[in-house]
Amino acid sequence: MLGQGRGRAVSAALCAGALLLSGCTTGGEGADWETIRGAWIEDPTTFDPALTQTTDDYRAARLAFDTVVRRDLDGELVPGLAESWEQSADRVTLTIGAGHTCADGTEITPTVVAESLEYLADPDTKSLHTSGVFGEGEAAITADDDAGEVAIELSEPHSEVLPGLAIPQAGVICPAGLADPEGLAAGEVEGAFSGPYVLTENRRGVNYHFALREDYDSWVEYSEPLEGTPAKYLEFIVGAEDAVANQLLSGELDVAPVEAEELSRFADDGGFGTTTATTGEYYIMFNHRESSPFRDEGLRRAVARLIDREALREIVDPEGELIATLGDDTMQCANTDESLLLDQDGDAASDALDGVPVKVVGSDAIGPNGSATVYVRERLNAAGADADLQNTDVGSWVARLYDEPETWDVTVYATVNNMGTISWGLTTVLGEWHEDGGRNMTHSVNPEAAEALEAALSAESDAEMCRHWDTAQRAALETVDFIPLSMVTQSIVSRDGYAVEVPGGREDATTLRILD
Amino acid sequence: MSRETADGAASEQAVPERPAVEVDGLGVVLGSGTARTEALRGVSFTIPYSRSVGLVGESGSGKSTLAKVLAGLVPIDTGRVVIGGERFSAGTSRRRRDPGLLQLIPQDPFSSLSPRRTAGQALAEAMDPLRADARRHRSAIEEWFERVELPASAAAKYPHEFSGGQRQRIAIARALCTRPRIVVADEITSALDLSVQVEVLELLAQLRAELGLTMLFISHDLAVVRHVSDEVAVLRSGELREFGAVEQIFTAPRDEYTSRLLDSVPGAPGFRIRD
Amino acid sequence: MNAITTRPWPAFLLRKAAELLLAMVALVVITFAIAHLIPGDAARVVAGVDATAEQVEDTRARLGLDRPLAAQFWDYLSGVLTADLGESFRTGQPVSEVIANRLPFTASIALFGIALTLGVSLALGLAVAGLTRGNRNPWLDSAFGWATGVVLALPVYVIGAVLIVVFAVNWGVLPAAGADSLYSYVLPTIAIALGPIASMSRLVRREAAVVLEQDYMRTARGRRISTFRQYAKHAVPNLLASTLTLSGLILAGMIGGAIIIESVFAWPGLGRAVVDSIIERDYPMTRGIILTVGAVAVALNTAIDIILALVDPRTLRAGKVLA
Amino acid sequence: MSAIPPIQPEEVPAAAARRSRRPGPMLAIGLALMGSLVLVAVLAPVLLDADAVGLTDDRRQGASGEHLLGTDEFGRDLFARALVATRLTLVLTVSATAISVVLGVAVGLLVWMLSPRVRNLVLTANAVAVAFPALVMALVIAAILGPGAMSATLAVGIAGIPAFVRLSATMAAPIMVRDYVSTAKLLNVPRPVILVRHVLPNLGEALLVLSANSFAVTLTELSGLSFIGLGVQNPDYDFGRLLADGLPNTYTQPIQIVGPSVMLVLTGVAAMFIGDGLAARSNPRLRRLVRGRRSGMLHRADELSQEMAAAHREQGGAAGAAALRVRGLKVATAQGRELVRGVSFDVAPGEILGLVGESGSGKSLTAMSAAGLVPDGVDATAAEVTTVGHDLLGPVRSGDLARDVALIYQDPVSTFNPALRLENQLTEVARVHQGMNRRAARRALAAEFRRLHISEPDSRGRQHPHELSGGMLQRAMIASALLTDAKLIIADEPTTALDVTVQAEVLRQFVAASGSLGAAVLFISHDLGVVEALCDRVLVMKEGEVVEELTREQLARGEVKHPYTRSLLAAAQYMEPSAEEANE
Repeated sequence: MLGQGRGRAVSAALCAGALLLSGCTTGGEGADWETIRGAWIEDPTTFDPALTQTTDDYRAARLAFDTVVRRDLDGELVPGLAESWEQSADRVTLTIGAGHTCADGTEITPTVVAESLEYLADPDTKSLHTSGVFGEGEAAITADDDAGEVAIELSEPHSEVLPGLAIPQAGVICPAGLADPEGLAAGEVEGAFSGPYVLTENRRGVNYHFALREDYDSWVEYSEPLEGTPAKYLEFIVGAEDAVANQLLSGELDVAPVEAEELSRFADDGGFGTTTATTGEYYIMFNHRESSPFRDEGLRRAVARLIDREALREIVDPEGELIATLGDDTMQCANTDESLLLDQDGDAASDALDGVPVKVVGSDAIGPNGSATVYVRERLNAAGADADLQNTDVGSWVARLYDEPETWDVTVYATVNNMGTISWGLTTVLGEWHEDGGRNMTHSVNPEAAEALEAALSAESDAEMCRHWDTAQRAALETVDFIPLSMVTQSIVSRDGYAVEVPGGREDATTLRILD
Repeated sequence: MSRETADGAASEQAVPERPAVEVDGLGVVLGSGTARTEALRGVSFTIPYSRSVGLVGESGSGKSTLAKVLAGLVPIDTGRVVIGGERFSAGTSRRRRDPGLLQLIPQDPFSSLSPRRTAGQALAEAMDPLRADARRHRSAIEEWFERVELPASAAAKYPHEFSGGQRQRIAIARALCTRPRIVVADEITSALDLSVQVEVLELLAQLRAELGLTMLFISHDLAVVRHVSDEVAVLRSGELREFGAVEQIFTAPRDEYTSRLLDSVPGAPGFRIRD
Repeated sequence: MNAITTRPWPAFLLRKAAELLLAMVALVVITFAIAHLIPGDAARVVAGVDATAEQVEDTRARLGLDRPLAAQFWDYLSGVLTADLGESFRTGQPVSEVIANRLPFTASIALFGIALTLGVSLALGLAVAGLTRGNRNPWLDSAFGWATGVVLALPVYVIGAVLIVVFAVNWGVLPAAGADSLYSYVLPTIAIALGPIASMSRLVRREAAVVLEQDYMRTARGRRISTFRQYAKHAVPNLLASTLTLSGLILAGMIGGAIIIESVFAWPGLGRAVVDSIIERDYPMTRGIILTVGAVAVALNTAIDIILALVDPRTLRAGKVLA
Repeated sequence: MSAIPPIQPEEVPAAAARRSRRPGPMLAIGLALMGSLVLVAVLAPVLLDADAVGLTDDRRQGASGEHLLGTDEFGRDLFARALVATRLTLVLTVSATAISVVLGVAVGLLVWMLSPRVRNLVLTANAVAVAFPALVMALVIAAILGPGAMSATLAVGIAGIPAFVRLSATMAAPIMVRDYVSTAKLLNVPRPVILVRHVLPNLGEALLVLSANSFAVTLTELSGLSFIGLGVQNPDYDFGRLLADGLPNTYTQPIQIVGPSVMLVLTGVAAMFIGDGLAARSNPRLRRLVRGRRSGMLHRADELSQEMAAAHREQGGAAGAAALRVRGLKVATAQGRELVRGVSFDVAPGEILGLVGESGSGKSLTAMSAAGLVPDGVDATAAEVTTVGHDLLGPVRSGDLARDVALIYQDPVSTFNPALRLENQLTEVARVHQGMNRRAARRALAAEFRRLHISEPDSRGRQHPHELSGGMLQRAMIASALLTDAKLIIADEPTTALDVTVQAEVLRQFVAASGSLGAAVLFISHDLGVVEALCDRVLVMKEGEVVEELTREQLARGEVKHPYTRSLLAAAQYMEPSAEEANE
């Protein structure tokens, strides 16, 4: 008996060894055609849409919370919870559609929407997105359940309320969530969710599981209907940034964001498709202060003549399109006139830049390993300038840009443009200075552009807004206040049989589909 | 306890008033707490100038501790030691001692010389501790090498180029060249082959006669001390068992332990291992 | 003078406890200091790159970074004493909870790694030492030198990448990343252990060469027991002291390796978290993790000292054997 | 320590000493590699800078004739970059290693100027720092100093200090108690001078070895920091930076990491080989005493010596009953130096044969070869070695041989395995070869202990060797011989390391034990006094040959012929404490 038992144990051990060596397949367990396995970079910091800060916060918020308006695939605004809307300079009226419900069954009435928007507008909420959505003034939000309307009154005109309401950060939080802000932030209040998915499992640092609400029927009607069916379950692993490509290839993931450098691994493999989302804009930012040589327009022009934007795009993000302002052609009022940008002229640039000491600073996050500023520095030096480059991590770099303005002259910057409007990037280089409460980090002095920007943000109509934006962009590009480069992209690779869309160029996990 | 005996065995040479070494009621405790051991207990004896005392004891007898006390490497707990007129006792601060007072010839021929320094440099260090420049003292060094029967060329050689016996000669020269008032030789022959031991002992006996050395010669082997000692002290478990003139110890030991030691030496008349 | 002391253990343990306490106090002070020494404005980083000055100040107040340093230190100290390491600046999650979630992942690959290292290097080092005794098999000597040299010189992330390409991507026999099943542990463990195996087997081989020359090994040979028994029963116990001592250092090195390997394998451990927290200026997280890593290192060190004393009672008083 | 020194240290001729100074193969490869790398570091930046730094339009190309390792996203030649990076890599690694070594050693030595209490405190604090993961420490320091080449170097350098403090302090410890240091102290040489003059030079080679190893570790740590993003930052580049830059492309353009990986490996291997080579050269235990393969085997002698042995055999007469019979035993080193030159002898059952000679006479080698235990590095040949009926030149039933032959060695402390309990060692033959179970063996051992009047016989076996005195250990060895009913006891200077009074006691028990077993004894000694009192017959050995054979009576009466024996006898008499010689 003893011998027999031992024999069995031995053969079991041998089997385990054989399994290790030969054939335990690893990808099989999850591919059940009900689940889509995806990846996030890191843990979401919060599940409260108003308090979101990071890309993964936004990804989570988009899944679990619906917004009143949405972006169509081409970027146009389309109905979300609101079936229609009206807009003037200081007032937006939303007509909330019927039949939308929260995850706990509560009906999403105008009151529910208004309370959620009030929470976002409330300065005490300390949301980073309040001013982006409602502008600098105060917003008074009222609901009329009988009329099915929510009215937003702005004390200061702001033309970007509707684009703002389309971002996941403006997701409608159901009453149960507003009643328990801590639980909301932790993702523990299921009744708070207004979106198609509810968070079912939350293993910090490991993965997040979502389940499709059975009663959900508020899908966006895109101009072109999406193929396939939504997954019953979504599983996102976190912290796999460097590993997702491997995991896609080894069958451990279905749909995941992949670094641009690794895309070619999927090009050879017929079994994958790639979708490209945009997340912001790359541009060269000059320091316009006394301490910097780029206070001088001539030198800024010289840099513009020196930089090969196409080459830089290729280095920094080959998937991104070249842009002529801080936004691409899907964005409202974006300039697409390349002629406003200076042509390359190396000789002229060299004449101006010869011997000029330049402090280039950069972050290793802008371009692979900080290659963007490496390129700028090499070009400057090739033109005879005396360029010194300090590449650091994001934290040190940002601190330097804001708090030690005398230590830098030029950098390559990238916005995280959630709003999908050109104002998000342009206000960092035009208009009110950061010190004075604005967003302009460069200390640029361009009264014409600044006034036009102001006017655009308080415009009554789209046409008026675009007219002002046109003026602002022309004025700024005229004096080379900044040099637009290209879009910041995020490529999403999906295994055959799965699909994802990028409405308005933005990532949106509610468009994940399993193809039949 | 045997000071009278020691003083009584006077030599022909002129003896200064006080003896070179006086050990009086010496007690030493090593370690602390559970590891505490009494290494020496009430040990007293004297060494007059130009006389040599052989100190015999087996392992654990405290003989090495006694050497270290004399050299100032181990603090005194009770009693006192007077070396060349300088008093050392429990309270004595651990100030530096005059190297002219006492020199130690260590036991292990492999550890007594730094492998990275030439024999000449080793002697130079003794002559001039700060600079240790062998060239400055070349003639003195050669003179000492001659005295210990080593060729002058030895000065430039490194320790690994010498045999064990030769190394001990260098160590002897190094200790003697400072002309200390007393020399302590700690088991200097125990690591050597018998015939080499004999050579070293003969050399030492010869130097003793030549230079009128005052010496404490420590050994675990009673037989070894005979040719280089005037008096013999027998130590056991930290206590002095017997102190007497060398002939008396070897011919008429008073202490039972001394007799046992004598009888245990192979070849001695009392040595029996077969019944 | 081989006085056998009667009760060395209590004194030994007392000394170890005192050392442990001292080390912890030092760790607390140092971890507080380093977070504040890292340049860059935490409030700015947390508030976001594009945040306005007002938003940054709000964030600063929210995080308590506007309070005097002394008060912040007091908060930290009293927090540590109650096992409350504060909340992450980034996620607002209690740091102790994050650590509790992540530590097991790092600890498990480190422990698997050290077990693998000890087993493989003892066998390998002894075998090589035995086979190259007296200048036998000189080819093995150089093969061993090259193999361990190459493995040691390769950064752990290159080893990890190569393992992934071969086993996960090309052969598909093991997962490329994540920590889902037991199979997930295989590649990270191997990746993290290869370097230590190389250095430890070099040590074992070096020590074994000395041990095999010892008189007691000749004594064992004189008993004409099998070579295996000679090595396993007589040589191995004498190698334990030095291998254990080194394994303390190797464990420390593995935690260092974990920082790197965890991002290669998307491993949800502390290593990734500490790098992220430094880059994100998440002070409580940085502090908490470094405090934890330090405490674990110190505790392991103490544990190894105690094991050493059990294995080789001579070290009770003599202190540690040289690595 | 070893009782069988194949070559006495003092016998190493000057030429051999010089030869061992020549670099071994490892060291030669390491130095050659490192030399080439230094050359590359000097030349590459001068010759290849344009290719390495200049931006071109040939972006992200694969390997080609023009670009051996392809190009990066800037169109820079990666082969050129890998070579140019050598300079920065070597500079940074050397600097970081230097920081660790210089500061670490300085502190490690200076602690020896502190009082023991303070020193322990410092070293304990340091032990904590050592236990802390160096990479985490480097990470924190690099983050504090801000990423960059300089701060990475400082970070890795500083993080490496504690290890060197510990190593140098620990290595200095045995030197601090060396006699030449205490002598220097007695000479009033100031402490700092002692540290510089005596301690540091004697650590020199060991520190070089460690520095070379530390160089290799530093190399990977620096590249680790680059990987994390806190190391060398663009536009500067070292191997680690290149590797980290290329790593995201590992899967698409693996050629990108080939250059820096290969360079990193070559640099690391060069450093390690230099370290290994230096270690092999400086560590006498590792230094090959003998070149060539001599495996410590006992072989049958060739035809000629067999004939000679046959002659011997006739001379020796019928000796079938001999407990030990050795004919024509020769032991030689690989270089052909004969350490034992044809020794033949018999030991009859119950007889005690003494083997006398000074160190280097070959007596221990002879005895060990007779037991079939030829040390490494030498080879033994013989026409016949028959030990208790076992022909050692043929296949041997090792269990029976182990039972029949008991060995007692010179140094009781080193012949016992310090890590094992006494009983595990002493009963091993009985348990392994005679199938005795553990408990029975333990009881039998206790019985033998009791027979030898060893105190506390029942608990002795559970003690570790360090808990017993040398005399006690040798008695335990004798007990082990009793346990297996040995027929032949080979004792190699078993009492040399003991005090005289203990020696007499142990010898008495030894004789009683061998007598009760009726065993033959081969007793090796340098002490004529012991041999005379103990042995029936004595062989005197000199330089590998038996120069004289004496009976006990002849020895006692001083009837010796050979001059060597006579000189031995004279030396022994010089030492004899007998009355008539006392007033010489």
